[in-house]
Amino acid sequence: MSRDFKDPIRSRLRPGLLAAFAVLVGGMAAVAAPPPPTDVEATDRPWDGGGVVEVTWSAPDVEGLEGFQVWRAMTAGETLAARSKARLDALAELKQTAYDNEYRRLVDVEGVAPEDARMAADKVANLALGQASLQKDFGAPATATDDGSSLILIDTVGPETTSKMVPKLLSADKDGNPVEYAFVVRTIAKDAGGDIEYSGYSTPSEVVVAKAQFLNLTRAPLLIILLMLCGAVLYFILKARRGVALKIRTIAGLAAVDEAVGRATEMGRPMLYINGIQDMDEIQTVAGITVLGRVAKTAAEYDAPIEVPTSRSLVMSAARETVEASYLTAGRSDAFNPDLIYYVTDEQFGFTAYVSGLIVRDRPAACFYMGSFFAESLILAETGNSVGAIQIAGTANPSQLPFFVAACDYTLIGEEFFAASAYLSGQPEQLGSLKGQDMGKVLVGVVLLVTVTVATIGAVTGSESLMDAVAWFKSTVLSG
Amino acid sequence: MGFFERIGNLDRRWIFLLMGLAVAIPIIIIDVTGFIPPELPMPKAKSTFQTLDDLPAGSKVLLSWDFDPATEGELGPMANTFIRQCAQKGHKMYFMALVPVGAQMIRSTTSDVIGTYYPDLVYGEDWVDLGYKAGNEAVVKTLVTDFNQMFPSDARGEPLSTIPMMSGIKDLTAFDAIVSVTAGYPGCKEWVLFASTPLKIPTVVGCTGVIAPQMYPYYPQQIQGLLQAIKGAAEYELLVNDWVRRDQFRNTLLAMGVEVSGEDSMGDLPSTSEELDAWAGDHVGKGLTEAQATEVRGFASEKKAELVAPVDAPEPGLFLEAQKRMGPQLSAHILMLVLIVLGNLTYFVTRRRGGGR
Amino acid sequence: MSRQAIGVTVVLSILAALIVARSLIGDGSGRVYTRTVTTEMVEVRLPASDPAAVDEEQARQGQVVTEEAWVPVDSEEAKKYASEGAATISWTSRKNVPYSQVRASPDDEGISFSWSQTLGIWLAALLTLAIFSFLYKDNPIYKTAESLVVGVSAAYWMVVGFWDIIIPNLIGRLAPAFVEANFTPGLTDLEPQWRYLIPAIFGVLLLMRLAPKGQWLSLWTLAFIVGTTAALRMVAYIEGDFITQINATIEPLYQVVRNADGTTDGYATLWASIRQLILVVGVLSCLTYFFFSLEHKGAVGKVARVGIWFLMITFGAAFGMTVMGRITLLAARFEFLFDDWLWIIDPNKQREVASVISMITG
Amino acid sequence: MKRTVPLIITATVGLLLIVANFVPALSELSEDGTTFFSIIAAIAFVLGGGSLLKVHLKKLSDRDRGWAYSLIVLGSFFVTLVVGLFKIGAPPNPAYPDKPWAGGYNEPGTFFNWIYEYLFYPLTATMFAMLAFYIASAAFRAFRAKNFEAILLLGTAFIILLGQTAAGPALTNWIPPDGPFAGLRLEELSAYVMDVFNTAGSRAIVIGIALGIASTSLKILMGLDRSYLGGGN
Repeated sequence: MSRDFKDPIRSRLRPGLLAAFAVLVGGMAAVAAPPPPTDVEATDRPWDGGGVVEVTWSAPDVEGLEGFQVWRAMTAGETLAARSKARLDALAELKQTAYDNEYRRLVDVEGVAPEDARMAADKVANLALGQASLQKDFGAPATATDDGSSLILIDTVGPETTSKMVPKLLSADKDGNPVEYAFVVRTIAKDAGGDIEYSGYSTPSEVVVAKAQFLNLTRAPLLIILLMLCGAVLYFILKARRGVALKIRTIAGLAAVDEAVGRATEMGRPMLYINGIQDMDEIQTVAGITVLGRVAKTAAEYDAPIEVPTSRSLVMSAARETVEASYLTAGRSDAFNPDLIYYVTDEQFGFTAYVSGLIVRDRPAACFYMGSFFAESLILAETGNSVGAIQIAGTANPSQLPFFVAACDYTLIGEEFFAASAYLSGQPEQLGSLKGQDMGKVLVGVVLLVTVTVATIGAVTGSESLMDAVAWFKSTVLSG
Repeated sequence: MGFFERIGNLDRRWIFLLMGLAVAIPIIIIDVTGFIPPELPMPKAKSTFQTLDDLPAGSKVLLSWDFDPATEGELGPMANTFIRQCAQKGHKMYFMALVPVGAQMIRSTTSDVIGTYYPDLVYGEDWVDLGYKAGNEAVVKTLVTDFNQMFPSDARGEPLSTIPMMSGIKDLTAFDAIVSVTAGYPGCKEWVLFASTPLKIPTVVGCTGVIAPQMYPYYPQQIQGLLQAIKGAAEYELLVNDWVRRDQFRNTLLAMGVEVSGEDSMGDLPSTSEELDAWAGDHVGKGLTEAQATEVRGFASEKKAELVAPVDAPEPGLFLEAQKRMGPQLSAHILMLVLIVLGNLTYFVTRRRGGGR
Repeated sequence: MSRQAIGVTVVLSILAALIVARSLIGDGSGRVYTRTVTTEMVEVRLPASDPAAVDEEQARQGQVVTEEAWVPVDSEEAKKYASEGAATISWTSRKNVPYSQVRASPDDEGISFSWSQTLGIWLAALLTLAIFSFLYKDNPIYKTAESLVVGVSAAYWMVVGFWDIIIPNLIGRLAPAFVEANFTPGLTDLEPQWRYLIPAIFGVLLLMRLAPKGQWLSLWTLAFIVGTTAALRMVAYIEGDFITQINATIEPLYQVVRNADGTTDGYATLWASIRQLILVVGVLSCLTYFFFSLEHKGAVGKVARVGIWFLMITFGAAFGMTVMGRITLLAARFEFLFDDWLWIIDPNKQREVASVISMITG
Repeated sequence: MKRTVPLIITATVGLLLIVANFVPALSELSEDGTTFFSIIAAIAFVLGGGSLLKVHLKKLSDRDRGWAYSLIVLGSFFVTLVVGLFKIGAPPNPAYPDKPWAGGYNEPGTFFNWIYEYLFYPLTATMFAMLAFYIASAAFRAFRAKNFEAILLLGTAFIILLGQTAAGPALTNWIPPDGPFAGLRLEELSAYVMDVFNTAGSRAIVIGIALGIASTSLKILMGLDRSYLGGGN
């Protein structure tokens, strides 16, 4: 609270704010309406990212209760903004009036030419503005009225509720000072005639700051889900490291990789590897690089040239590292030619034009499309098909999958593409990660089966508690 | 070699040629003959039209152009028609965009439609361009509670406080309808989830074919109209063009002192001054009184020509774009269907002859 | 010359002859006219736009706080505030004029034939044809177009990267005063933000690749980038896709649809419930298909097969939905050729009499 | 040293960014991460440009087959780069006409804009439009009813394609729109396929992809997958 006295505007506004409430509360007595709620309290929600306050109140004993309206008072900052806007508006209006009066006087009365009158009138108007602007407090603040203009309606809730989570509040203003909020609640009830009546405003709550804590525990469900998924993957990786054999089913597209490389060697023609058209900030590109490492290793062993045009400079850098290492592993570092991995252009269709031409001219024996693709997918795959190349594609862009499925020999669909790197590496721990992913799917299946069953039973029997349970699960655990 | 073997080994360049012709020929034919492929307005297009038509003149409509030049071919025509309906109806239009190039789209569509066909609309009183706002769904969320925070000034840099039609607009609740023309994210989905659903503002959406399926679940509860790609645009265009003709005809009648009631009575409009008399006779009791019909019949021939003019005038090319584009669309789709059937026939015949490889 | 080559040459010659003939008939084709517009700005001292900025002391002396600004010479502000001998700057630009206006006022001095834009239209049209020629086969014309698009687009994105990222986001953050003075006047936040040294340093490390020594330092940059990507994407996909998609699937299988009067609509309820059932079955069976640790045999195999069916329907539907947009794109290219270049069609009624067809029909 | 430091960098940066999701004080880090990436990617253009120059200069000096095309690439590259970087022909910024560098580099009237309008845009848009041709040939060649799965694929595509022309709805227009069989009207049917089957399939694909990405990211952060550093195995 000591801060308030250092800040002149704040300390001046504070009494104003309370005065506004006093007016509101005072005005209430005159209304013959249902009584307002009592014990209105506002508390900061603990362990969150800030910006949320819980308001609670005690319902009054009244006939025909319909619900409550939760309002909050304008903060000091908002009041200040409203007042300064009002002041600016008033100043602008004052200036305009002064200008108009002087201009009319000059032109109509003194017969000055309009051009000169404009200049002269403007000087007068600016003088008036300057003098008026000395008056810092421009009239009474527009907020100290009982018409509710200093209050902001947050929500209307039903009669059985006596609390409300108020979101989207500020934790701190631009200068980092905490923002204080106060709340009032009104009762809504039906009178004997069946008309809706509103009570006056309740006594305002104590001011509260919607603080952000060190940890945001409202995101705990996300953390738990992340830990569960990562934990499953880690568990099976460690298990595989201890030497437990893990069985993974065959993926048709991957078995074909070696075949494609072999065929290219037989035919004495090059291979083409396209790592998608996105940059390294896309996981698919990184996964594509991993697959490239494996393909390049096989290529080095067979001594088949592999060409990698890239659409991004960073991808070129990473691809060179990978391929160089693959040649090294295969013991063929002398055969590594960095010039076969080169940058073309960032432009999607410029790249497509280049690669289409390349495919037709070099007639590669095998084409790999591994990464994030968009509309160019079909152009590339159809061109590759026309030169009789064996084509293997992998992408996680669902909208492009149909085109690859239609035009390529093998397509790694979505998750299969990510599995490819693990699968191709042949390392037991990498296979473990696949098993971990499967546990994630089991989790999804179980959650879906249980919740859908519960929801269905709830819908058929009309059980409110079951429906509430599902709703709670969706809104809290799976809040996204 | 039999027919099917030949087809089976068909050089794909013939298919390319067919595709090229299927798109090019309709474009030329349509332009030369003025023939417009027939469209049958579907319920989603009808309700789109109806939603904006049901609002009284002078309603405030927020139009969010969330698309870019790449999708202008699909979405530009519907954007133009949205403006046309609002302008003709007399709604107040507030343009904004959630994607950066949407600002350009606003400039081009407003200059095409308002600048050319509704030049008497006053900027700042009948329409305003608020421009692009960065922040994706956060923009929508903020507008729900506070309009001024997001838009201190319009796209031309004028403070909103000086723009007459902005007075009284504090937040989104001030609007009577929202129109979103969307090519992707951010766009209609954000408008539906964060604005129209919580605030219950009537919302109509126009979007590309790829996005439309994601919007189906929201129709008709959360969105009242949905135009799907160029087909939806063509259906909507047809509805609006038809209505504009009737509205113009009615306005001309009104200007000549014939008070008409009921818009339905405007159906089957006369297109020549000769047909006018018959039309007036047909509509006695259906919008026209006996006296009015007699009055219409009694007009001098210039006056009759003047009356029929708005109906008889050719539709501006701008408002036929979508319907025209349905021409190549239709022929290309039919070609695709024929190709699929032909490909499969070939496959079955050659497989049988080849011993079921 | 092979028979094929002769055929192609003949076709190309006929096309070229037709285009030349088209240019000579009637009003010709593919021309652009522009009107020269002069913009003249004058420097003025405007009263401060924000009354709150008025200094008390100056105001008391009747002084007006002003700020420098450039306004159009013919604007109200210029008439009000421009002083004698104020600095002016003027330049010309050109605005396109529709051909209908050119025809309507052939003597208008302000309208002139634009060589650069006419050349542009012809170039664009020929390049469009050059790209299409690839459909027939790879050829020197396509190779020329391909080389052009590679060279132009590579440079294009580099220029965009420089002016839209390096200048505002890197230099503008590290040396805002410099950027404000030279490139983006009006920048308000002039405090350097030193944390933007991080990308600068990593950027320099990346360029070590070009240096004779220390090339391995560029790996640090890759490590930084991949670490950032992995962390951001992991959370984003789990939160944005994984959780929301599961959330959306959790709905009761029994979906009651009510009529306006509150009674249950039998058919609609049945359809909605079936819809929900198919949805859940579809999601579960497709997930089974993606199972890696179980062979697709027995019961698992059967469920996975159902999953494949769902995937195939998904792909078929996505294919059909995508076609529509693609054909519109092709139509737009043809419209460009026929309208802007050849002036065969005239959807916007700019040329009325100029159109070939109306010329033939009289 | 060559491999360890990068692995430490990856792990540290990654961990920090994941933790930032749960610690409000660090919440701005993820935005920074994205901006930092775009800056580094822009700096990397130097490498890309270098690679482009090297490839084509080599072709030129070797007089390789088609060296003249390399000349076109280099020529168009340099012209575009120079007119763009030096804002050649840029009109002054009307608000600050006295500052020569304040104009927009791609304003109408600049040479860069001319290149965009008459070279860049038509070339790339035409390349995009080529897709229509390839879609036709793929439909003819690949949509064969080889087995039940293929029948589903082409059948669905058929229904959707038909439903998007005026012909489709006209075929089923005789089914009353309010009756129990309204769902069989073509427009309803294609909506149903998109709404139910397509949603189900896409959802499963998306869930799978999210799992794949989480697992791949985890392996990268733990240093198990380090192929991008040249440490394939």
